[in-house]
Formats: sequence, structure tokens, C-alpha cells
Amino acid sequence: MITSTLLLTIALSPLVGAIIAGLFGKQVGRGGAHTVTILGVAISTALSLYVLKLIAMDGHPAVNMSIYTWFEIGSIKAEVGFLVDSLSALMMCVVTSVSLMVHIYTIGYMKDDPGYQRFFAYISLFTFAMLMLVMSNNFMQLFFGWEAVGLVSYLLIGFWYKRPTAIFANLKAFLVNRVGDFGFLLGIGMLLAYLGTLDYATAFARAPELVGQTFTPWGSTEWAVPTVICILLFIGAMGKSAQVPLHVWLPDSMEGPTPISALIHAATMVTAGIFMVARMSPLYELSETALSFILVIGAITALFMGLIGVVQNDIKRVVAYSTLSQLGYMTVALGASAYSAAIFHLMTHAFFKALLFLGAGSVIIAMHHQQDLRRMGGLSKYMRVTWITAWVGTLALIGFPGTSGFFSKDAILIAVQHAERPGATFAYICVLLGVAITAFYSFRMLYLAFHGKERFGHDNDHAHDAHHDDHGAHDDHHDDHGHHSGPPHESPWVVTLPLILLAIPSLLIGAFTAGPLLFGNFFDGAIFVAEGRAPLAEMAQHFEHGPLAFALHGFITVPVWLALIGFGVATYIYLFNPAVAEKAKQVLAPIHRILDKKYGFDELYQALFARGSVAMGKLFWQAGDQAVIDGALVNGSAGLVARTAFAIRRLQSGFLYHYAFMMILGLIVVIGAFALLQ
Amino acid sequence: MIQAWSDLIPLLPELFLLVMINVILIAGLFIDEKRRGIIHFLAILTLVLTAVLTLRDFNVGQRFAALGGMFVRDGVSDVLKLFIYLTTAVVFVYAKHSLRVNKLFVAEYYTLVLFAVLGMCILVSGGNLLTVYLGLELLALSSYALVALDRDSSTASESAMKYFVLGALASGLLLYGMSMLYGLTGSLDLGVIADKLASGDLPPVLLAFTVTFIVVGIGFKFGAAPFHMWVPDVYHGAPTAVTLFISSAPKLAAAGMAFRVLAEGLEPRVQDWAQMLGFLALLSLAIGNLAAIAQTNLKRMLAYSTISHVGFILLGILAGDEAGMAAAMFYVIVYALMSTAAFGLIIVLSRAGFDAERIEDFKGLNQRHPWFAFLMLVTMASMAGFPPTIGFFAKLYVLQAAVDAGWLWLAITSVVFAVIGAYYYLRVIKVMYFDEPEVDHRITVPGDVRSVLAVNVVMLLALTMMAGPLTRLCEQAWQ
Amino acid sequence: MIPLNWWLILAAMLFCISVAGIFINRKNIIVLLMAIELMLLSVNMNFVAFSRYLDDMAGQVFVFFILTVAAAEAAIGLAILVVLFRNRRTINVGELDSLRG
Amino acid sequence: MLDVILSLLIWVPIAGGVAVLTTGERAATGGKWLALIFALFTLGLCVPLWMNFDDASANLQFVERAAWIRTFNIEYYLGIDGFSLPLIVLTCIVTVLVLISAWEVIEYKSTQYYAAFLMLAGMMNGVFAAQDAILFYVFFEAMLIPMFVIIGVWGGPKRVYATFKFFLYTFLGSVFMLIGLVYLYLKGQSFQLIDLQSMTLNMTEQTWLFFAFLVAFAVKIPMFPVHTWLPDAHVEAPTGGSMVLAAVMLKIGGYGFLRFSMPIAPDASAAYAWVIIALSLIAVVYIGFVALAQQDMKKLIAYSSISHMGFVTLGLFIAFALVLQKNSPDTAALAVQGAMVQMISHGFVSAAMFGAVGVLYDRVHSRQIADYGGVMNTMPWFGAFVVLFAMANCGLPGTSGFVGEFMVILAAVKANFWIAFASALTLIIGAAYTLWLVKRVIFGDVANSHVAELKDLNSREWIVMSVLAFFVLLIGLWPAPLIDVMQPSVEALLQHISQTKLIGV
Repeated sequence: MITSTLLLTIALSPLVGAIIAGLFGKQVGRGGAHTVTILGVAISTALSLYVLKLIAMDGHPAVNMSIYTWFEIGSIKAEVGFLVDSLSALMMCVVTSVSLMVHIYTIGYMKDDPGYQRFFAYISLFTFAMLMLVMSNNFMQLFFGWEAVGLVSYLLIGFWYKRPTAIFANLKAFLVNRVGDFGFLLGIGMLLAYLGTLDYATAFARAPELVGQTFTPWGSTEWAVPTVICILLFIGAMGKSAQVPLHVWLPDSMEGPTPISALIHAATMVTAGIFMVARMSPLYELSETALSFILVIGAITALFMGLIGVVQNDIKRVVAYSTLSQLGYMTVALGASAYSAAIFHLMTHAFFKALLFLGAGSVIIAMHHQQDLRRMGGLSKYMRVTWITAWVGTLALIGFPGTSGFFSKDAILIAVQHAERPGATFAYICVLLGVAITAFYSFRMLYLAFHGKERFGHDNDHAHDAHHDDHGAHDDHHDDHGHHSGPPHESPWVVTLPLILLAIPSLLIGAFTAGPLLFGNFFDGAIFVAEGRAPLAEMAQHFEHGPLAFALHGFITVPVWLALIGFGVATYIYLFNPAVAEKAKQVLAPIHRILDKKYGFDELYQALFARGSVAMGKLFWQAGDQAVIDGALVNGSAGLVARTAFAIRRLQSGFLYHYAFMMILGLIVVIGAFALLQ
Repeated sequence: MIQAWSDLIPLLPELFLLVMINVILIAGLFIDEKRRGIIHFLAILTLVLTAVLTLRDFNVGQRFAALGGMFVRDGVSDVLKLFIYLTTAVVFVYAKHSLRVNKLFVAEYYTLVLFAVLGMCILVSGGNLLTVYLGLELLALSSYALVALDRDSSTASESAMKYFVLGALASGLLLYGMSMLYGLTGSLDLGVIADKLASGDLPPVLLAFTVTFIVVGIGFKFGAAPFHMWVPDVYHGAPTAVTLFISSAPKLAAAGMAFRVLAEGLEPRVQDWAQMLGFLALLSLAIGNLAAIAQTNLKRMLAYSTISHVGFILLGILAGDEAGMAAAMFYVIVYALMSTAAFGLIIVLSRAGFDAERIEDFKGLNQRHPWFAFLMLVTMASMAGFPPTIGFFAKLYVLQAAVDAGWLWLAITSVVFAVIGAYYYLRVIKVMYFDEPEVDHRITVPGDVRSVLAVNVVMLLALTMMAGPLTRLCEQAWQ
Repeated sequence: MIPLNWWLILAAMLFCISVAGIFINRKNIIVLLMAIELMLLSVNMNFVAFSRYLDDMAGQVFVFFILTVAAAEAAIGLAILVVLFRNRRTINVGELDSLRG
Repeated sequence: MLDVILSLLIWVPIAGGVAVLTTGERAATGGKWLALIFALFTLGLCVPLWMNFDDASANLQFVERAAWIRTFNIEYYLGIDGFSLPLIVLTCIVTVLVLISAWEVIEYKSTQYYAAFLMLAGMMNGVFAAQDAILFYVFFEAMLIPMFVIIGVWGGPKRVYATFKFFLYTFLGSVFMLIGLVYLYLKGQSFQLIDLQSMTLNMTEQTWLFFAFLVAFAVKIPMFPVHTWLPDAHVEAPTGGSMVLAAVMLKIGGYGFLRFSMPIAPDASAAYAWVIIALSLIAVVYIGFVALAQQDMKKLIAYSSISHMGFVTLGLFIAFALVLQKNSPDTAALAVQGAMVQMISHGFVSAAMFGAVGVLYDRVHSRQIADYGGVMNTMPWFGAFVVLFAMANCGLPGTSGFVGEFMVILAAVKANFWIAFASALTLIIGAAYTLWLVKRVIFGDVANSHVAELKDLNSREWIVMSVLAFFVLLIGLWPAPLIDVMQPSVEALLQHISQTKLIGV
């Protein structure tokens, strides 16, 4: 039985942990801090799993309850409440379980960091915010969670607030997200304006009314209301889920400590956009245009962000770009109205991407916070667990048949293949190529890190300096961690345990859940797909012989071959013949430069928005406020008064005859004026 | 000629005043330097008793005339007189201190002031052009003499000379107007004149011509622009004790004169003189407020501020109806209070050989003497017309009358000038509160001055609570 | 007999002359005093003429008062003049400008 | 007590001010405590006020009525409805905080400082409680003098220019309103707001009155282009001055709009709403950019205040379009509520921001952003508070700053999408200037020796900051109580403005 108490406990226990660790960090100490927060998250994990069980197995009906009224103005009502159905239940489990893993992992990763308690407070706070987001039953609360996770992400990216790069990155992240929220809020506004409610259930129930309604932005132009609403909402998703062109913040967010890169910038927060669109499926199904838009955006992200991943040398950035591209995949799925596929991929991706990030983190610990792939290699013999789990993660990422990634990615590919809406073909090509690219950069990273000859060692310190030139200053951070060189070693159990625990679902969860999630009625009532749209129908046929058969059948499908090609090329270059890489770099210099410059988005935005707006502000201020208003009008009139005053003062010449004359003059003027008036 | 002694009853206060003046005059000859306090006491006593006599049969709304209508007593005259006595008494209190420190503590001051008071009483009770003229001259001549009281001050004598010449010119103009009026109506009695004018078979242009001369005469007494040129120089040049007097009570008398001559005698020609006063009011507001900004001498600044206040008083009078007159009366009374307070504070700060008349002399007063600084703050606020001081209600009253009479544009202009005017009042506050003191001698003030000053200023605040009765008094006076 | 207007015009002319005398003269204050006297006289002429033609005594009574006042005025004027001369050693109108602005 | 509670709220602080003045400099400490006691007592009065306030009715409550100046039918007429109540409470809270925050900071003439703030508090309560136009005007104007003195005596180097600008600006604005009131009186022989609001006026009259009021309140709130006094005043004012100025005095402008302009001249307001909406949008966008360019923390926050006030005017005046054209009173109520909540919220947030600047200024004696950096390193708690308030300032959900903007923007979408579009830009611009400020001041490595030797908040500052933080979060997480209190009055107002006054003219 799902009660409000139960749900409140799930949502609030991380918050409690956060408050204790945050406000009373000194009193409770490091141990206390991680105990309470982990306890809080563990509780909500357990309860979330219980809720999921109730919903998935025991067929517990979806719960939609309101906790308290935020405000009520006439018919307009904003409440804080929970909607728990299969979709949100699944998300809750993903969020809490990954969060739990990250919490544990953090004990090891941050053990020397002075901001230990603060860090735990943040990630617990994040868990709370994310839960509020996924459990929400109305748009106001959705927006609350939406921005709250943004806030925590802001705080965590800037966790090492001494680093200029970090505080630059977090500002950038927040602002770019705000651009998305700008659209998102307007979308909510449109919804309220046309449906008169902020509540999911009511809104979805009334959604069909929107069909055929048009909105006149200017003149006689007319836009379909559903399209406008959906695109506006999706702009929000583009911000959160880092879709082109609002993706620029995600790579920089790697300035934050690795655990949060895993938690926030891979597994959960960035997928909020995906979740939101799936949640709004009843709306999105009303607008072909919006869906194609989503499809194309997703496709672009999927392919081109993957390409950038190929040229990155910072281990975390490689993973980050792969995250971007995977988010693209999910978005594409949404665009193909294969919401379930998107969510499915979201889940699997959460596990294996978290795994990869934590693995990367483990490597980074081992390398004393060296993140440059060119300075690694051959780590496999030093850190077995990390190495194996990294392999698992990589396989899942490239969708090796049988791994969880295989099922989810395949579902997306098929869905796109069979989607008939403008842009579908383009999207299909993109995602197919994307598969090969993914395989290539994933293995490139794997080999550079764990295989080949060791490129670290005595020139380690020098490596650091070289490294500084690449990415900002990490020195103070080093001070935090001391500077013990010597051979890398496997990380402590608190680090490896989560790796193992994440590796298992990365491998298996797909096989077990693909059936119900994709083809079963699991998402009925939560996700709505218009009549006659069965994006996964064809896949369902293949699947009816069960996951194993499907996996085997997978080996004869195009994607897997593409993946294998990518794998082959990577293996050849980075395992056997590294020289090729250099040669390729020279041959493809122009392309390489474009990729290295990330298509120049950052420079463009920096110039256009950052510098541009400050310049505009200066202009307004100096020209408008200071010159015109103050200078000309305010002080101008004051000066005028002063001048007149002194002029009049001169009239008082002191000479008697002037005075007398003035009187007579006054007399004459009065009489004269009178003569005229008569 | 006198029908009966009872006919003289209304004149009782004035007669008593006259007698007392002579007593003081003679006493002044015999009482020597040290015991001159007696004169001071005597003078104040005289005023008090005169006030008592006036109150004896004080009856607002009732009107009786003596000497065949030459001398009129009604609510207007009595209210004005009472406030003339009051202000003069206050003036005496402040003046004593100033005269002492400036070695001017002579009996003549008191006799001259009291003569001026007598003149004012006659003026505000004048039912006949003759009485008006006599009252006016009595007031004027004593004022000329007062300005020159400080025989050894060249500025004083210069300003006296200017005052005298311009005053003579003004009364000449007034007289000329009176003669024309006499010629046109064939009478000197204001009542008869009014009836004649009302009958309206007289050449309008000639009348307008005549009215102009009379308006000029009144305008001069008020010190309204463009007949204001004497005001700054006289205020500046005269000893502070004299400026204190000239700036307060005579304005009440001038208002009374305007009421008598314009509102009663020339009432039928209201559309003529209203427009002239409009012109005067506009100029006074403009010149007064603007020129005051450029001043560094506080007395001079206050002179210009007086001119701007006159603009507001005229604003009330030119409304022409009872409400307007009542408003003007209220304003002039309030003005008298504010003016005495302001000059009183100047006197308080002056010491032997040093008149605190430059604005700089108030620098850092808040640090030297917070209480006086606060009093000055209130006074300035009231003059600028900020609530919650009474100055605000005076302006409100007048504005209402003007707007009601259809002078909206003038009302708007006046408030704009009021804002400009606020600047120089604020500057005084600024000097007192924001700046560091330059001189640092102890401020020693006799208790009576201190307490009267306190009452005087607190009235500016307290009256807002009790604005009701005062306004009602003015209303009834004009029923 | 002589029509009223003549008297009035004469008085007006005298008046104008006196007024002009006040603000044209830039030399001697004595002249100012004389001009003032003249002004009052012109006014007297008006009154007398009017009272004659209205045959009403009031006007002439007024004249007596004016004459008296004029005397007093002259006295005070001269007194001030003396004081001024004591302080300034000059009675030149053009030099009376220490108070201005 | 309840039947004179409003009088108490007005006169207790004023009397307290006088009492404190009399203690003089010698007994400064005693004066401080006396002042604090008076302020706390006044704050205490708010408890019964709120408790006994009937939030189901839109009628005036706690009414006190007595003849004052019969000649003009001016009355001492007090009463509050849903609009006044929160503002009065806000005033009392802020006053207490200001006194606390000045505790050790103000040494020069401290008793006068405290007295000035107490009197100010009484007058501001008077403004919010007055139901007679002249009474309102009296308090409205009288406030200027204490503020003039506060900025002028305890202010910065350019204080003289700032004070005069502040004073004359406001005074000039208000005199036109005075003329308007006089006109109304002559028409209706009454100064009571109720009568003025029910008076029928033709379009010409309404237009003139509307603009007369507009000048007065536009300066006060302040709206573009008559806003330039505010940055100067804030920069020069002492911390307490800035806090009160931003927290309460600006609100009087918005309050005036919905007490005077909207109900007295509804048709003109409807006809010229576009003017105000346009100016509000300029305030939101243009001023936002201006704030981005500031180098002085106080200036930056001052500009952000102007930009936030844009939402108040916007919310108030899109209500007309929503009621009259879109015919959806609920959304209109949303807009007006949004405006009100924005006022209250900004009261706390801006007070907090200025308080925070004050905390830094007391230590380093500089307001230049360039003189700071990495404050977080030496003042972690302070940094945390600043981040919280900064988030509130850029309207993060869960903080009070979000509620008002959220409501107004949602309502604006209904009125006109592009208005909403422009106003929603604040999400980006607001975040940009606020967080950039935080980045430059709070984050980063220790910038210089001054920052290096900063001490974290002392207990006194702790109290101020945490009280403000409490309210910021309370309103952000649970605005319902606030909104319920105002709702009946809002509905009454909308009901009133939805009917034209032109009938019968």
C-alpha cells in the first residue's frame, strides 16, 4: 500500500541527511556526515524498490496525491504532491540506487577533501531534489525540482570554488540551463493559459482540446498551440539534457568532482529532460512537428557530440561526450515516440555510464588526479577490478549483444528506422553512424587507459604541468590530496564495491527488463502513444523468442557490425599501431581542429552572449542612464534652475533707481496687459 | 463727528495701545540702561492687555463700525489683530536677546514697534481709504525708522534709505490710485465705493487703471514681485531684531489691507484684480524661489523665501471668494509663526559682534546643539511645506481655494516652484546635519527665548493636530 | 471754468515727472526726496480737483492728512539721509549698492 | 487594544523615536536598547494583528475613524485590508533587523540613527494603514525627512548629491498627486479613499489623475526612466538605510498604484496600462543589462531592485487586460497576487542582499566588486547565506523570489505571449548578474590581504541573516498563508476595476 507517509519518507530522508550533514557538519564530523546521508539515501532506495515492486509486480494502481496546497487563486491551484506510477517508480529506483552507489563511492574518492561534509550534504540534497522532480504530479513542482537539481549541480560543479575553471563552469552551466528553463517556464505558462491547470492529470485529460487551437504570435502567422507548448517545454529539456545547441555546459561540468559527474551529469539529472518528455507524452503525441524537431535535435547531438569524443584526451571528457551522444539517442527515441525505449535506455545508461564514470574516477585516484589519457596506459595490471568493470561498462555502452545497452540501443535504432515523420531518415543515419563512433571512442579510451605501455611514472610531475596547460589549475586540489607518487594501485573497497554493484545491472538488467518495459504493459497509463503508432512493433516480433534469442539475432544486425567495425579500428590503432593515430591527426588536420574546437560553440557563445551582454549593459548604463537620463534630464534641469537663479539674482543690482524702475515697469506691464485684455 | 462715547468702545484696544505707547515713550526717557528690562516688560504687558481688550468683545462673524464707518471691527480684523499682538510679543522676546548682544537695547525700538502695531491695527480696521492710508503710513514710517535703528551700521542706513524711497514711491502710487477711485466713485468709504462699483456704470478701462495702482500699493506692502526689490536689501541690511519684526507682523497687516481694500472695497472688480494678483503671484513664486537658491546669506535667503510665500498668499486672495480669503488668512498667520521661528533661531545663534546670518554659520549645528538643529529642521520643513508641519496644510488650503476658483494652471505652477524651493530649505538642513562644525563656542541663550522658541516651533508641528480649530476660525471670520 | 480733465492731466504729468525723477536721477538723494514731495502734491491736486467738482469735502480733508504725513515722511527721510551720510560720507544714489544680489 | 492597534503601530515607534532622541549621546547604549525594545514591541503588535485579521473578508479591519480637519473633511481614518497587512508586518520585521544590524556599526550619533529608523517605521506603517488620502500623503511625505537625514548624516562621500536627488525626485513626483487629490476633493468633498474610489469620473479627468498618480508612484517604486535616484541613494546610504529603502519604501510605490491609480481611475488605467507594461518590460530587460555592467555591489543590487519592481507594476497592470479583454479574473488575480508577493519577497531578499553588502563593507570598507574575491574561503557561513539570497534574487524555486515572478509570468502568458517572453528573460539576465556577482565576490581564491583576514559572521549578523533567510524560504516553500490573506482584497480590487466609472458621466 503506497501512502503519503511512505512517499514523504522516500523524498525527505535524503533531505534530512543533507540538512544534518550541511548545517551541523562540524558537530557530526566526517563519519557522521556520510553515515546519515548514506542512511537517508539507503532508506529511500529500499522504499523506492518496494514501491516499484508494488507497482510492477503486485499491480498496485498508480497513486496521485497532493500533500499541501502551495497556493490557490480562484480556479488556479498549485499543489505539492506526488504522482507515482510505473514511470516515476522506475525513475525513483534509478535515481536512488545510483545515488546510493555514488554516496558509498564518495567516501573513498573524497576522503582527503576538506569539504567532505559539504559534499555529502550536496549530493543528498540533489537526491531529494531529483526525487521531487520525478515524483511530482504537477508542473509547478516539476519546475521546482527542475531548478533545484540545477542549483545543486551549480553548487557541485563549483565545489572546488577556488578553481577559476570550476566557478566559470558552474556559472556557465547555470546560465545555459536558465536559457532552457526560460522556454520551459513559458511552456508551462502556455499550458496554464490554454488548459487552465498546472496539474498533470487534469492537463493530460484536457490535452485533446488543444488540437486545432492556434496561437497568433504576430500578424496573421498562426502556430498550432500543441506544437508551441511542446517545443517550449522541450527547450527546457534541451537545457537540462544538454542537447545541441544548449549542450555546451555539460563538458565543462566535468570540473566538478567525479562522483557527481557520475551521479548528476551522467545518470540522473541530465536525463530529467528525457523523463519530462516521456511524462508529457500525452501532449507530445499531439504534435508531429514537435516530435520531428526533437528527432532531429537528438540525432544531431547523438552523432556530432560522439565525434568530439574521439579527439578528447581528458578521460572524464571522453565519458562526458559519450554521455552527450547517448542523451542524443534517448532524445531520438522520444522523437520517434518510442518513449518506453527512451526510458529504457535512460535506465540502462544510468547504470553503465555511472559505472564508467566511477571507473574513470577510480583511475584518476590511482593516477593521483591525473586525468590525461596520454599519461596513462597499462593500468590493467595495477587495478584489476576497475579494469574489468570498465570493460563491462564499455561493452554495455557500445551495445554488445546481451549487455543491457544492447537491448536499449537496439530498441531505439529500430524505433527510428520505422518512424515515419520528417527527419526520421536523417536521424536513422546519424544514430547508425553514431554506433560506430561510440564503439571507436569507447575502446580508444579503454586501451589508452588500461592497455598498451605505461606512459606515466617518473615524469609524472612534469605531466602535471603539461596537464595544467590543458585544463585549468588543479594545484590547490592536489594540496588537498597530498602528492604521493609511486606506482598506481587499486582503489579501496568503498570505491570498487560500487563499481561491482553497478557492473551487474549494466550487464544484465537489460535482458530481464526489456520484455516488460518495451513490449509489456508496464508503462500503460504512464506513457501514452497515439493510436496506430507502434514504433517497437517489429522489434517485438523478434523479441518474442526471449532476450537470449534476440541477443543472438543481434549479431546479424547492422548496428552490431558497425559497432564491431568501430571496435576493430580502435583496437588496431590504439592497441597495435599507435603511430596511425598521429598520422591520422595530420591527414585529417582540418576535421581534427573542428572537433578539437568543438565546432566553436563555446567561442561563439562567449563572444555573443557573455561579452556581448556585458558590453550592451555598459552601453545602456553609460549612454542611457548616465548620459541621457541623469546627465541631460536630471542634472540638466537642475543646472538650468541654477543658471536662472543666478540670472535673477543679477536683477537685484543694488541700485535704487533700478528698483524704482522695476516697480514702474511692473506697473506699466500690468496696465499694458490689461489694455490688451480689454 | 462722534455721536456718542459708546461709539468709541470698538476703538478701546487701539486707544489703550496709544496711551501705553506714550507712557513707554516717556518712561524710556527716564529709565536708564540697566533697568531697561522694565520697558521690555511694559511693552509685552501692553500687548497682552490690548489683546485682552480686543478679546473682551471679540465676536467672530459680528461686525460693527465706529466713527461713521471709518473704523471697522469684525472677525477678520480681530483675528488678524490678535495674531499681530501675538507675533509682536514673540518678536519682543527674541529681539531683546539680539538687541542686547548688538548694543541696540533702546526704548525707541519698543515705541517704534508699538507704533507700527498701532498702524497695523488701524490698517486692518480701515473702513475708509483715509484710515487705510493713515494706518499704512504709520506702519511704514515706523518701519523706516526701525530699519535705521542701528545708527552706526552703513548697511542698515543704506537699506533704510532704499526702503524709504521705494516705500514713498509705493504709497504715492497707492495714493494716486485712491484719488482716482475717489474721483470715480465720489466717496472714500469702502462700503460706498463697493456699491458704486457694483452699480457698474463706470468706465471699465479707467477703473482697471485705478485698480492697478491700488494693487501695486498692496503688492509693495506684501513685497510681491515685481515690487519686491526692497525686501532682500532691507531684510539683509536691517538689524536682525528689526528684520524679525518686519518679516512677520506687517505681512498680517498687508493681508488685512488687501482684505479691506480689495475684498471689500473693490469686490465688484474682482475679475480685474484677480488677474493682476495672478501675475504678481506667478512672478513672486518664480523670483522668490529661484533667487533664494543663489543666496549664501540666510537673512537674504529668507527674504526671497518670504517673497515666494507671498506668492502663495496672493494665490489665496486671488481666488476672490470667502474660501480663498480664509485660506490666505490661514496662510499668512502660519507664515508669521514660521518667520518668527526662523529669525528667532538666527538670533539664538548670534552672539556679541557676530550675527549668525550666513548659511555656513549653521554648519554642524546638529553636533553643537541638536535641539536647536531640530527646531531649525522643523521650521525649514514647515516653510518648504512638508507634512506633517502646518506649512503643508497652509499650502494645501490655498491650493484648494485656487483650484476651486479655476486657477488650476497657477496651482500646478506653484507646486512645481515649491519643489524647486524645497532645495534651499533642504540646504539649510544639510548644512546643519551633514557638515562638520567650524566654530565651536557654546550657545548661551536666555531661558525665556529658549522656551518661547520651543513653543513657537512646536506649534508648527502641533498645529497640524489642531489644524481644525484654526481653519474654522478663519472660515467663520469670513462668513 | 477749467474743465476737470485739465487738472487731472496736469496732476498726471506732475506725477509722471516725479516718478521719472525717482528712477532717472542717479546723483543726489535730496532730489529723490523732492520728487517724492512732488508726487504727493500731484496726488493732492487730484484730490482737490475731484472734491471741487464732486463738491464733497472729504477729498480736501484727505489732502490735509496727506500734507501732514508728507511732512513726517520728509522728516524721517532726511533723518535717514543724515544717518546715511554719517556712515558713508556720500549721498550719491549710485554708490548705494553694497546690498545686492 | 485591538481597536487602537493601528494607532499603536504608528505612534509607538514614533514616540519611541522621540524617547530615544531625548536619551542623547551620553546614554547611547541605553538609547540603543530602548530603541530595540520599542521596535520589538511594535513587532509584537503584529502578532495580534495577524491573528485577529479576518482573511475571509475584503473589508477594512481594525478601523479607526475620527474627524481631523473638518474644514476639508480630512479624517484620521485608519484601517487595513489584505494588501496592507503583510506590508505592515514586513515593515516591523525589517525595522528590528535594521536596528540589530546597526548595533556596533553606527557609532556617530547612534541614538539619532535609531530614532530616525523608529520614526520612519511608524510613518511607513501609517502609509499602509491610512484610509484618508491626505493622511496617506502626510505620512508619504513625512517619511522623506528621516530618510534624508539618514542618508545624509551616515551616508557615503557623495551623499549630498544622492540625498537631494532622492528627496527632490520624490517630492516633485508627489506634488502632482497632491493636486490630483485636491481636484478630487473639490469634486467629491471628501478625502476618504472609499469615496474617491467610488466617485464617477469622465475619461479626461481619469487620464489626468492617472498620470498625476503615475508620476508620484513611478518615482517611488521606481520605474524607468525616473529610477536614477535609487542607485545613487543606495550607494550612499548606510546599510540600514538601504535595507529600509529597498525593503519597504519602494513598496509604497506599488501599494500606491493599487490603492490610488487602479481603483480611482480604472478606465484610464486600462487605457494606459500599455504605457506601464512597456516601462515595466524596459525595467526588467534594460535595467537587467545595466545591472550586469555594474562594478559597485550596492549599485548592482539597486539596479536589480528596479528590475524586480518591474514585475510588480507589470503584474498590477496586466490585470486590466486579463479582466477586461481575456475575461479571466482568476488569471488577473494571479497577476496581482504575483505583484504583491513579489513586493513582500523583494522586501526580504533585497534587505538581505544589502545587509550582506553591509557585512562586507563593515569589514573592508569597500563596495567595489573588484576589491573582493574568494570570500567563501574566510567566511564560509556568510558565503552560504549570500548564495542563498542570490538564488532568491534570481528567482530560484523554493525561495520567495520565485513565487512572485512565477505567478506574474504565468499570468502574463495569458495576457500576451510576448510580454511574458520579455519578462521571462529575467530568468537569464537576473541569474547572470546575480551569480556573476557571487562568482566574483564569494567564489574564487582569496583575492587580497583584506579578504584573507576577514572574520566570519558574528552572532549579531547571524541573527539578521538567518531571520531573513527563514522568511525567504518560508514564503518560497509555502506562500499559501500570505496569498490567502490577500486573496479577498485582490478579488475585491479586480471586481472594482472591472466596472467602468464612465457610466453616469
